[in-house]
Amino acid sequence: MSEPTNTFEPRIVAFFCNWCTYTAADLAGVSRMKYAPNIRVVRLMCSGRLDPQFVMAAFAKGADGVLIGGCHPGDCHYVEGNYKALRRVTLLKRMLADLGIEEDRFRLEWISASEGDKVKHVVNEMVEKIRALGPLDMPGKHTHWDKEMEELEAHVNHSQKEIPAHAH
Amino acid sequence: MSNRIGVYVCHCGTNIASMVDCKAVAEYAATLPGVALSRDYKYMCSDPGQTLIQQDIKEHKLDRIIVSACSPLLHEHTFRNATRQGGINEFFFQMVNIREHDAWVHTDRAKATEKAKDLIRAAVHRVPFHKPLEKKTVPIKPDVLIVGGGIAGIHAALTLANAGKKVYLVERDATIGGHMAKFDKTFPTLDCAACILTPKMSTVKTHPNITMWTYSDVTKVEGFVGNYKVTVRRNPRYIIEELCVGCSECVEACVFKEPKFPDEFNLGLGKRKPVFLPFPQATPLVAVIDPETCIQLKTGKCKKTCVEACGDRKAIDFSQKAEEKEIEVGTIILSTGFKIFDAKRIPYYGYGTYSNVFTALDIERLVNASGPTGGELVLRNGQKPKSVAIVHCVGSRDENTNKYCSRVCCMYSLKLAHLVKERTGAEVYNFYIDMRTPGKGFEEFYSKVSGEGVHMIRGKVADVFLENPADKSGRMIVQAEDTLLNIMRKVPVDMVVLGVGLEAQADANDVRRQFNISCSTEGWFLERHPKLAPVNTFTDGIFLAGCCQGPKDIPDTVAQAGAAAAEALALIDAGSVELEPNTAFVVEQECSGCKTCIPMCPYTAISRNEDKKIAVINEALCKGCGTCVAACPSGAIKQNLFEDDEIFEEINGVLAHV
Amino acid sequence: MPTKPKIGFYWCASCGGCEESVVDLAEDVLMVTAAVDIIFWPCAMDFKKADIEAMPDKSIVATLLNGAIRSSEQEEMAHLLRRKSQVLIAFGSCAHTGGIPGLANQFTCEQIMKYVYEECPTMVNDQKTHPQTHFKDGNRETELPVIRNVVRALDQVVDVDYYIPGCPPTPKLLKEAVLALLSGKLPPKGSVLAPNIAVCQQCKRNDSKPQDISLTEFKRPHQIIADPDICLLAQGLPCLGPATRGGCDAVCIQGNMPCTGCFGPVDNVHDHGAKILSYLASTAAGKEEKDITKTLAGIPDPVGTFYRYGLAKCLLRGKVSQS
Amino acid sequence: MNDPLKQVWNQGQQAAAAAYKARRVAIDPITRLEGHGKIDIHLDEKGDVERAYFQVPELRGFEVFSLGRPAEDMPQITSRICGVCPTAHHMSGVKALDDLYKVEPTSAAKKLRELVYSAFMLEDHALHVYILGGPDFIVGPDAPPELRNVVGVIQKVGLEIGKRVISSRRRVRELIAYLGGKVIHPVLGLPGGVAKGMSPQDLPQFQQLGKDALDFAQFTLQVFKDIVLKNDAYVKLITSDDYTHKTYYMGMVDANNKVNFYDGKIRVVTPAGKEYAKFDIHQYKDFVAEHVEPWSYMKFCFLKPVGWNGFTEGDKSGIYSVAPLARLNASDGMATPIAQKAYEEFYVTLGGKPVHHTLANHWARCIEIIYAAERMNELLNDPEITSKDIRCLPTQKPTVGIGVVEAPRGTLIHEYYTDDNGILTKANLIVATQGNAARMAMSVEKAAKGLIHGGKVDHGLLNKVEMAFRAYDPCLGCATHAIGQTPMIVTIRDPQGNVVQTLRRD
Repeated sequence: MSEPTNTFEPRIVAFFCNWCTYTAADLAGVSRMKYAPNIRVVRLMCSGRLDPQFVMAAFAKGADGVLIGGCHPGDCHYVEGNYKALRRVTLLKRMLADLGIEEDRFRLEWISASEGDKVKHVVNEMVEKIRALGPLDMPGKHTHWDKEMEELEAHVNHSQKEIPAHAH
Repeated sequence: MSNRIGVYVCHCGTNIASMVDCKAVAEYAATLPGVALSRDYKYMCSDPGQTLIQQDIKEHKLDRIIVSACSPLLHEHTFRNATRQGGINEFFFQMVNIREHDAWVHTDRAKATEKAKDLIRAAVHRVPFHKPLEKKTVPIKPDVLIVGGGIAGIHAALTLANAGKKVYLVERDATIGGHMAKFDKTFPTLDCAACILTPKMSTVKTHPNITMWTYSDVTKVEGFVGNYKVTVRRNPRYIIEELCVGCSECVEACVFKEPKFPDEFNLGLGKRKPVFLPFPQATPLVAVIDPETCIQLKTGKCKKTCVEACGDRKAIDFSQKAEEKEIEVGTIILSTGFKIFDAKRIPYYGYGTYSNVFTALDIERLVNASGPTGGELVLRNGQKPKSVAIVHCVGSRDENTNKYCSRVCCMYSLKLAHLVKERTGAEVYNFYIDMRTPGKGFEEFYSKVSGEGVHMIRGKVADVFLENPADKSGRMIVQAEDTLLNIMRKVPVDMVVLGVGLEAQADANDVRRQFNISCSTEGWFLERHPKLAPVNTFTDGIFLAGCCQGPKDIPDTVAQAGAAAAEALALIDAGSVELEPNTAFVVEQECSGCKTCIPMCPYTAISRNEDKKIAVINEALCKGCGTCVAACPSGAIKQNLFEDDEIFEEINGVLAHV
Repeated sequence: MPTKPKIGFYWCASCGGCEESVVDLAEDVLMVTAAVDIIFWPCAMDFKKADIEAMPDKSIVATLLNGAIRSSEQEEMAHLLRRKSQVLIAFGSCAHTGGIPGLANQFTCEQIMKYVYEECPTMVNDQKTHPQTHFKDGNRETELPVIRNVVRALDQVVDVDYYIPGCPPTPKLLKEAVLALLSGKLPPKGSVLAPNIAVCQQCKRNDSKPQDISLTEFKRPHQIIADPDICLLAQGLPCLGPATRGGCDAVCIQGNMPCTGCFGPVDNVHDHGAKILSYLASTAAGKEEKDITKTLAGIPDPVGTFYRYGLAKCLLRGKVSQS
Repeated sequence: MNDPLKQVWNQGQQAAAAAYKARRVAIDPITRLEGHGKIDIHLDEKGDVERAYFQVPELRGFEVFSLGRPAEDMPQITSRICGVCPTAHHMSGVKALDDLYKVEPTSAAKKLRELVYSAFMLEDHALHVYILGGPDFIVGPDAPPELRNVVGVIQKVGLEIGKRVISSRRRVRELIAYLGGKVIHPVLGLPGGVAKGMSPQDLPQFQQLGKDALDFAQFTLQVFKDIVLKNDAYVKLITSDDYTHKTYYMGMVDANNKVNFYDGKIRVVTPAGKEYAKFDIHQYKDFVAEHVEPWSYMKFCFLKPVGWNGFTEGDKSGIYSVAPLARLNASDGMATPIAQKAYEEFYVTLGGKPVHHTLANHWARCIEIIYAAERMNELLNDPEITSKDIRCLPTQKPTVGIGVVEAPRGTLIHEYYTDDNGILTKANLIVATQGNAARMAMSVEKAAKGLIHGGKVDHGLLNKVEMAFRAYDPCLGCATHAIGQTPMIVTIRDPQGNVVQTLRRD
């Protein structure tokens, strides 16, 4: 429907854990590293809080990509939250593939509080890959799908004038 | 009922304003549903900035506050307070990070401005779902745990103990004192390390408020700020500490007539017996028996002459077992120190292959009166060296090993140059990349030493090779390009001293995990903020002192130890600490009792109410990770501050097209 | 005799199990028919459409419509019935969440047509004839309704007042709903007329479930002989009971087979499949990606398993390459 | 509400409700198509019928969206093709799984499956006899439509029957629910057996049910005989040419060529009644093929070796018929004594095999009800029925599996292809009424041509066409008896395609 153009700016929603990846993103800032402006971070306390519903919602509402950031295995501030995230993400990746969402649109990265540069690299790389894929634009697709109903609905609603309840 | 949201866009001087059009953002925010007031302001965190919020809340009847400025990790508390002082619940506040996550990392002003708008829109969607919450306060246990008995741990321990706090000082070696105890003199004042350290060590030993556990490891850390439960394993030294007086008669009496095992304290330069005292001023002054070399402990077949020698004191106990101690403390200071760079990693410097190549620390022991040579600086063959090369930056400022500068090497190399010259009168050549002498009296010390006729050669040593390849203990040629004269220098010397850098402890990573803090890629423990919270960690109640946080010299270490102690004191004297109310709770009537959540919790905060057949969460144990919330198949568990609705709305908001 | 309130039943893309469950009220039908006139829509669409069009708006107290919406014909009836009914109730999984026909949203309409009329093994169709919405046979013309590109739940086509879940809904739920209608004791618009609590609460095997069952392997029903008394999840079967609205009395589990989620999610869940995924993955063990992958291999078809009855209501609504 | 007549009325209402709904939905198993029969009649210049189209206007595409699903889920997924005969799809699917995994169900498992299946055949057939098709005769084809329904039936044979129909049906369905978890979309089937067994303490209640069911079945046949066969007019109607098509017949038979619903070989007889083929289900693709018409979403089955020769009769046309009459024609008898006696009487009365009269399906159905009941009793009294040995775990690598059962409406075939992991890569489904689709279309046209002349049409046309439909039990005619209106719109167009008349009973 909407083919990739070089003016296309991917919208990436990121879910970062408070202790490692969010802090790493802060560090990237403090270190004045420069990376693509396409990412919007939603802060969670732990990647273990990541409910796959959030990912589905993000895609459904118009995200072209979703990035999950958590502490490295073994480093979770809450002991094992990141393993729980890994389990969910592993299955979610498979499900999204079956729903036709390209692999590069959904990514999990372990980024520790000191890896500001990794934030930079991961974001830049992801933006480029998604730019190449083009927009996902689920809201647009849904509107397009439902176009097939408009005509009929209009027809039904104008086909007859109101028949008041006391008619019979 | 629609909200009255106040949005504040901070310029942070030019930090944000230079990359984000704050005015435009504020104007945009004003158009969003529910936004009653929207301003941009130069410094929101300033007093007038905070007062502005408080006044607006009253004048404009605001019931939600959004400040888009720096990272919430920096100023969330500031603005929550302002919100509370304005008269509404502080959790009706939401912070938007447009500095670290936006202005500072982007280069396209238009796009950065767009991003700021998106992020604020997300918050505007989110805040209507915020609920009034109360912070829960927990008492702080007054006792403190200090891990690592070097100068940092010692100083922090004494500071706290003198303030009347009970301190547990845990050291894994047989004695406290750390690296400093190995030094001879300290730069730039050249006062003897032992003279200033050992009194402190013995005070620690005798201080009524300090429990000193040497030869011990921390094995388990549970709990949270104010309420840590720590398990310490006291390893068997096969000597009953309380009974031993350090008379070393057992050492004399040992069946080994001569010391024949490398002596750790002297870095293997000297020898010891299976039973030994680490060094004369060891604290505690208690012997240790090394199970690896003691015949009795290895074979059980020994005359045990040591036991006879000890006699009625009965201080020797071959059956001693490791013993676990559990303690409860409110705060923890980590002062686990550093390890020196392993010079073998740079083979062409010949350490370990040429017998007269030493590390700086070796030399500290050799020139030390209590050292293996009784303070005589000699070559392996016992003769005094006539010429000595001191190589700076070994394992520092080097792409192949460590990029960072270890900060102390230049100064101690100068100190050693002085000592070598003083003790041997030899020609001393210092090979340096840059001479780094930032610090009180440092530069003066440099000119003093160069005034003593020490040769300063500006050049990175490229190679050290034997004059006569057959003779590994013979003279060596030190080759370097003199970048001042632009010539290749080949200096023949009898002794080479390597100015090795500092590295994080080999097990820094395990320790970090045990205490649930972060560390840099080099392995140094990560401070919460390099300037605003240099001794804090991301885990409340755990502080850093000394080289475990990064290379530093003794004055800095002691200063930092004092700071860490002060931070701990501040918490203790406050008596209690407020915790984020981001805990999870179960909505009873929606819980089907499926038990999915129970194993999710790493803190066993969730249990099953067998009467109601539903899950219940113990708020005191819950740390608010939200893992159970994501797992709950019925959405019957909610997390304060991070409820599903709040996050879904944040997602909707950030993506809602303009 | 005094006219009783009119209640209508209508079907769209469904199997008819919903109507069968009405039949299964058996003797209870008396209680219902004593209180209301059940208006049955005859089969002949055109005929009945005219008939309905003639009715005053809102003259039907309630219409229980089952079946997903797949064709223009069904769409049209949905609009008409909405207009004629005071209360429109989505009756059964298909109307509620798209049901099993909704699984078609993982494929395009072209794929379906091509396979059914050209590629299926028993097809003999050299001309590649497909049914035509308008077909001219000499001077004769025939019409067929348009098959839509996507399958829709009822509320994706018209405004729906209430939902009765289940594939099929139990006669019990139907009875309660009708009684609620008559007594006017209806919950807020948009409510699902079934308990807002998951199946486990009604499951006899609940107590047999250990508190921690981190599974290193998910089993498929044909791979084990399930103990009839122990929690099926604890036996490794991905039972969807914990993530599925109750009200069915856990009948499938009484049949010793895992719940497949036909009652849909509870109120707090926005996307049934994603929630099921979250809960099942949380139950899996493993810290290495390869171990986790191995464990989860026991769930070979996430979409078909997690959205068995609800792909149309998945936040993505189906495969993104749709239409 | 104590006026007895009013009670009868309510009973009627309620049974009718049942009738209506059940029949309507049963269209699904015909074609996996949703929607309703539509007849479009086109006249020539003289006002005679040029062409009558019988259309089915919906498609769900189960074969396609089954791809990628785990095979073991198929019996539950495909049962959603039809909520009236989910058990038929479930069984056919489960048998396909046995075949797919090359695993032989334990003997107890087979018996439990067949028990459930017999119970299902009984209750489904009973529904048709009493509420859907039967009333044409019990009340009479010429009776006013508002009486040609169960209300009329009850008035004619008494209130007791109405109650008995409902309670018998409920009790039989309770047996299915006991073993299947749910009666609609049961879950018992797994490759190599069933998920749940019969506990000894529950058996007696079901054994009692078996006895009652058999009484009920015999009573049912008696009612049919008394009312229909004792009435020459009815017998004439049944044997009249309007309802006669000489086609091939298909049905499943056991080793002795006796009718079997659950297992056996597929047997086809020619219009002359000679065995044309008897094949193992694995060869079905050599015999069964599907044909598409651009004016209907329904696919028409025909015999592949004979070929598709349009909507024509005789041994040159591949069109064949399935369901009760076809099953009896394709077999040499019934496997149980009482049913066998009825079988013999059936052919004696109707002049020997094969019987080509569509309306004879009603009688054949009564005979099958007896067989189903007798078989239930055999199984319920089999000591093995309470065995715990109900599953045999699959060990083989899956590739392709085919399953077949005789659904109430005819031969039902499921075929699944999978990868090594048992995930579907291809599926083919031949559902019962597809087998009758072509013959039904012919019945429509025949009735139309027989009755419409000079552009004049009368309501009798609709009756006759309805009866033709209902005999097949294709569920298109159901609503008629519910509120006395024809389910069909008949649109009559002149050669220019303009609608000259739209007929419906109201």
